[in-house]
Amino acid sequence: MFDLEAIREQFPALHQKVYNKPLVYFDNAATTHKPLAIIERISHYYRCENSNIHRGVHYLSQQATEAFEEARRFAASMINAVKAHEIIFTKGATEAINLAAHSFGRMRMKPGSSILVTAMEHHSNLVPWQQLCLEYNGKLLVTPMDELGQIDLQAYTQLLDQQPVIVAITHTSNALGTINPVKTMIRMAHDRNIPVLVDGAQAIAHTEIDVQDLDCDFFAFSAHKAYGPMGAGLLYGKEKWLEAMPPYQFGGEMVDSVSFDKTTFNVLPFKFEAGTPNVEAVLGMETALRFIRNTGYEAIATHEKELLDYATAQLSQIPGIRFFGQAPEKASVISFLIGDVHPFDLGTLLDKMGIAVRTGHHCAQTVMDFFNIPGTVRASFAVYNTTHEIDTFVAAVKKAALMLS
Amino acid sequence: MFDLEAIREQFPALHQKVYNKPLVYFDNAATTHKPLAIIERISHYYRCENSNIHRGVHYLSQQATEAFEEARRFAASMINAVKAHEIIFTKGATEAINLAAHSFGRMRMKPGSSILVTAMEHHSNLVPWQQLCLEYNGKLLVTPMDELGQIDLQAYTQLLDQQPVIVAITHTSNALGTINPVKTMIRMAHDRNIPVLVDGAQAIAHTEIDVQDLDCDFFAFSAHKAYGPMGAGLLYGKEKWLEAMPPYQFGGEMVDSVSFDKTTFNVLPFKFEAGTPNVEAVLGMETALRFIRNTGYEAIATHEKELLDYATAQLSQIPGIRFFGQAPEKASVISFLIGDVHPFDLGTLLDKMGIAVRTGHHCAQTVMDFFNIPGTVRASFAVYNTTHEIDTFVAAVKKAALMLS
Amino acid sequence: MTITDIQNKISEEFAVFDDWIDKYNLLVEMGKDLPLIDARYKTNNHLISGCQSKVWLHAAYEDGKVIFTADSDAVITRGIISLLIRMYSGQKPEDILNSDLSFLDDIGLKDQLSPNRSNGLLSMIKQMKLYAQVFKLKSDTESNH
Amino acid sequence: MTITDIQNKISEEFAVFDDWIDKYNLLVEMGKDLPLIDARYKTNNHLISGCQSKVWLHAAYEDGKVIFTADSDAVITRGIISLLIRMYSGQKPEDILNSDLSFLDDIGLKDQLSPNRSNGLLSMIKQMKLYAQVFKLKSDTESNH
Ligand SMILES: Cc1ncc(COP(=O)(O)O)c(C=O)c1O
Ligand SMILES: Cc1ncc(COP(=O)(O)O)c(C=O)c1O
Repeated sequence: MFDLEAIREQFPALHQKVYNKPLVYFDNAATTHKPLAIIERISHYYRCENSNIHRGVHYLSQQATEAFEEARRFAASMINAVKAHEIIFTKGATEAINLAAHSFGRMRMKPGSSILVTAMEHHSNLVPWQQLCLEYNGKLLVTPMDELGQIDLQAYTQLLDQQPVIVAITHTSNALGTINPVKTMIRMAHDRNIPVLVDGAQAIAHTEIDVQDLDCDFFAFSAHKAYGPMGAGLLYGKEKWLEAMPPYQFGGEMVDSVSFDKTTFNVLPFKFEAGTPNVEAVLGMETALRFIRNTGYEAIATHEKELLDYATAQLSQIPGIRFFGQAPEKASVISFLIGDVHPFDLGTLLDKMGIAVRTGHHCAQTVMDFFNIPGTVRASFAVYNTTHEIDTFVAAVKKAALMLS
Repeated sequence: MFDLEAIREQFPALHQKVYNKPLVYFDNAATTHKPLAIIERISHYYRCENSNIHRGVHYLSQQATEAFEEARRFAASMINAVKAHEIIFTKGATEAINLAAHSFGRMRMKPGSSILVTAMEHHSNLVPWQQLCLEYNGKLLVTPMDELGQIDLQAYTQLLDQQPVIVAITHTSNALGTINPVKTMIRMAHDRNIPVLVDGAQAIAHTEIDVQDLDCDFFAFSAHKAYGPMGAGLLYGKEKWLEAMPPYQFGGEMVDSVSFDKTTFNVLPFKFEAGTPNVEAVLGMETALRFIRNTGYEAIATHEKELLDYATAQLSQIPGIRFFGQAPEKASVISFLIGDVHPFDLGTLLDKMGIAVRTGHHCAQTVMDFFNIPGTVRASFAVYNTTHEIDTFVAAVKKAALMLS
Repeated sequence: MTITDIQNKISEEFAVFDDWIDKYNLLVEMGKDLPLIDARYKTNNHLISGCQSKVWLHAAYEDGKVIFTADSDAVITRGIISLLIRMYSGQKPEDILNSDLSFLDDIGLKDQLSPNRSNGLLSMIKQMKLYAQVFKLKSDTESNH
Repeated sequence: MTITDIQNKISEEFAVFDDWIDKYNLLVEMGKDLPLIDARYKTNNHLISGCQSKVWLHAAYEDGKVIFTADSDAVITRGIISLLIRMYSGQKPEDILNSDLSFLDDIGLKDQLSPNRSNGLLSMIKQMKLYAQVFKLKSDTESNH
């Protein structure tokens, strides 16, 4: 049974006041708050388990290594990876995508190669590919979208015919909320033997991911957007790719043997995990994934859909409101503007009323350019938000709009 | 006043038992334990401050950004950097060195260029440079050391004459404890206009660092080896280099403006900090650096020297013991072997007696090859260790040696 | 009026309001009233990048005084700009350089000037002082001749 | 003796000791007594990488039974190797494949087999089972002819 009050109780950060007003936190697409279990997991780690891992023969190191590798197995099972060593721990989605771009790029790019992205990518899933293209004198292809924020699948097919070396698409757009038909898009790419990386940063907290069912070649996300700590994320990659790809960073556990002339590299997953790993954050991520699994994706999705529908209906009554991102398949993200009001002004006044939203281009400048706007106000909901908070928010938006017009 | 008991009280992890024996933790060069203040700092962050930073206009984001940038200023003051934006936060020393190697390399390497390291580098300050040389068909030059583990400065001078594009040296060797004459070595390199990166991973917890006095061009360390959390570290770089170097990873705050054709990058330090930064760990690192400053480098050094001298004297009485690393300038690290006993065997038995030491090559395989040994047993001391623990340790070594010979 | 006089005047105007909302209402009104920058100066050349709201600033030096005009695409930012222009425009370079802005704390607008408010105001103030510096140098040099 | 018989026997030998130190003494003795692998097999070809201690393993198939010899450069590792050889050498491939090692828990040696003990034992066991698998396939195929 989904018990909203019980869930809220687990999140200490929700119960603060800002400017003497109860915090309404709608900046979840930027980062979510963390349940007590994660805070306590980290504290426990430093009190009782702290150790450098993998090569220590002593007890603490053994225990910490065990826990770390168990977290890897759990993450693998969470997204249904075939093998635990297909999970590469990174500091976040951005690093995961940079790793993939760098290493896969070095393996596959040739002068003039192309890479295919979409018109709604976060900079973290755009700039690494763009820079790779620049490096190889290649071409960045962009799948267009329509005014509702939906991918143009027709155009996608034609772009695939240019045989890009990889397709990089976001599962869910952070700026528009669009949930892309990634499974179909992957199938279409695979029909032409083109591998696909899915940026799952905005997906993992909201929807069940099955990398085998999707059949994606890579999948990336950050823990901190899914109730986990900062500093942890992962890159899932199909074994065949990870085996073939050259390492990304050097030093520490990723090395097998070293002489001054030559270095050989460790097996998967260690080959891609240079330096002392962030054990604390990886254990925190595991706890967060368990929190999600225990809460249940279905319950989460049902609740968030309710929030999305309710908020959309309430906001629609505000004169002059414009929504950006109106795809039928949409996550609990609402990007909007009111008349000519600058998003910065709206955000500033909402803040003063205790409401945390994000304003600006949301690291998706090309999306803003598409709509020819400087940015939007974005409210994004998590499992712990309430319709009551939405009421407060909508009233605040009305008040601010009045002040600003 | 240095109050050892008061210091130990601050470290919960020291007060555990393993196999029902009080833990003696001598694996500090791998990672140190954390004072309560750090555990509480992290907890406080997630309870009251958690937010994504830099681009949020709302209260939590403002506060967290303020705290994060204050941590940068504090880190800068701690190592006496001229400007706060010369501090690039990374996930650790390994990433910091990889960043420097990648970006500086792209700026400076030409086919056939050389890079100069020393014979006692950790893999993290060896393999990135080696691979860079391989990529550019360049040459890795290695400054030799003598049997005591001291750099051969004569040979260093001659190698400098080959005009390497950069010198990368460890401040303190993790495998041997040698403290290198980095200031002299930097001056010698600068006389020939060669910049120098100093790997400070084993220095920051033990000795005051003044990057202006050293005049190093880059300085790298990890927080977790200096009482701080995992997942944070930094690269200090002189402004002139950081300004000139191309970015390393792409996405997030490091971007200034993006279109599909072109991306321009943000100013320092953001240019090098792609993705959501690990705010938690950076604040934890600040707390750790404050712990060190409050304790005082002098007090730390005095205490650790006492531990080193005492342990060395005690261990010397064990028949057949061989020390690796006997430089006069030495950190509180003792690497040793007893007769033909395999370090793994010794480490395993010490572990059973509640003593955590590290065994193996300590990610410095070339050092082991130099001495023609498979590895060593390494005991490394931190500010919270006691001579009583050393007594326990020495007795355990004797007992284990007896069992194994 | 001296800069301090103007600051006191502004403080008084805000002091009548207890509620943040009235203060911001005043700020918005001031923002709406801001005399616009001459259109030909609203170019990238005069743009001060502030990430979220844009700020354009123009400075001229007339009879020993600095004349500032400015604009922003966000009205709250414009409101604060209008305060800054009231304070600094028509003042002597050295007075601008010697001024401080702590009075903004008192009137409850401090966080609009926090380094990460992303509204470009801090960069704008830096730029204003830079102009003052340049004009001062220029006039010092000229009077030396 | 069957593998289970041998496991019971080993358990008994260790059961007489309460203290870990006596168990490890026994292990060390067993390690010292391990009949060495034939020198010509102590090559990189037969090396199982274990990061900290090295393990060499050789397998032959004689009269339907697998004959293992092995060695390590660390004596505690050798001790455990000697247990494994006692159990598996001279056994039929299918018996090896069906065996389990949970008895090592009972005698207090479990953590020597933990995945990160860095002593190569886990890889060695995997390798032993792999040999058993290969020999089984081979004999299955041959008996089909
Ligand atoms: C769709 C998308 N991709 C990637 C990222 C980057 O995630 P991180 O900053 O945690 O690396 C984000 C976060 O804003 C995102 O929303
Ligand atoms: C001398 C030295 N350099 C670099 C490193 C790498 O540090 P990290 O693993 O925290 O990145 C270490 C850690 O073992 C070290 O001792």
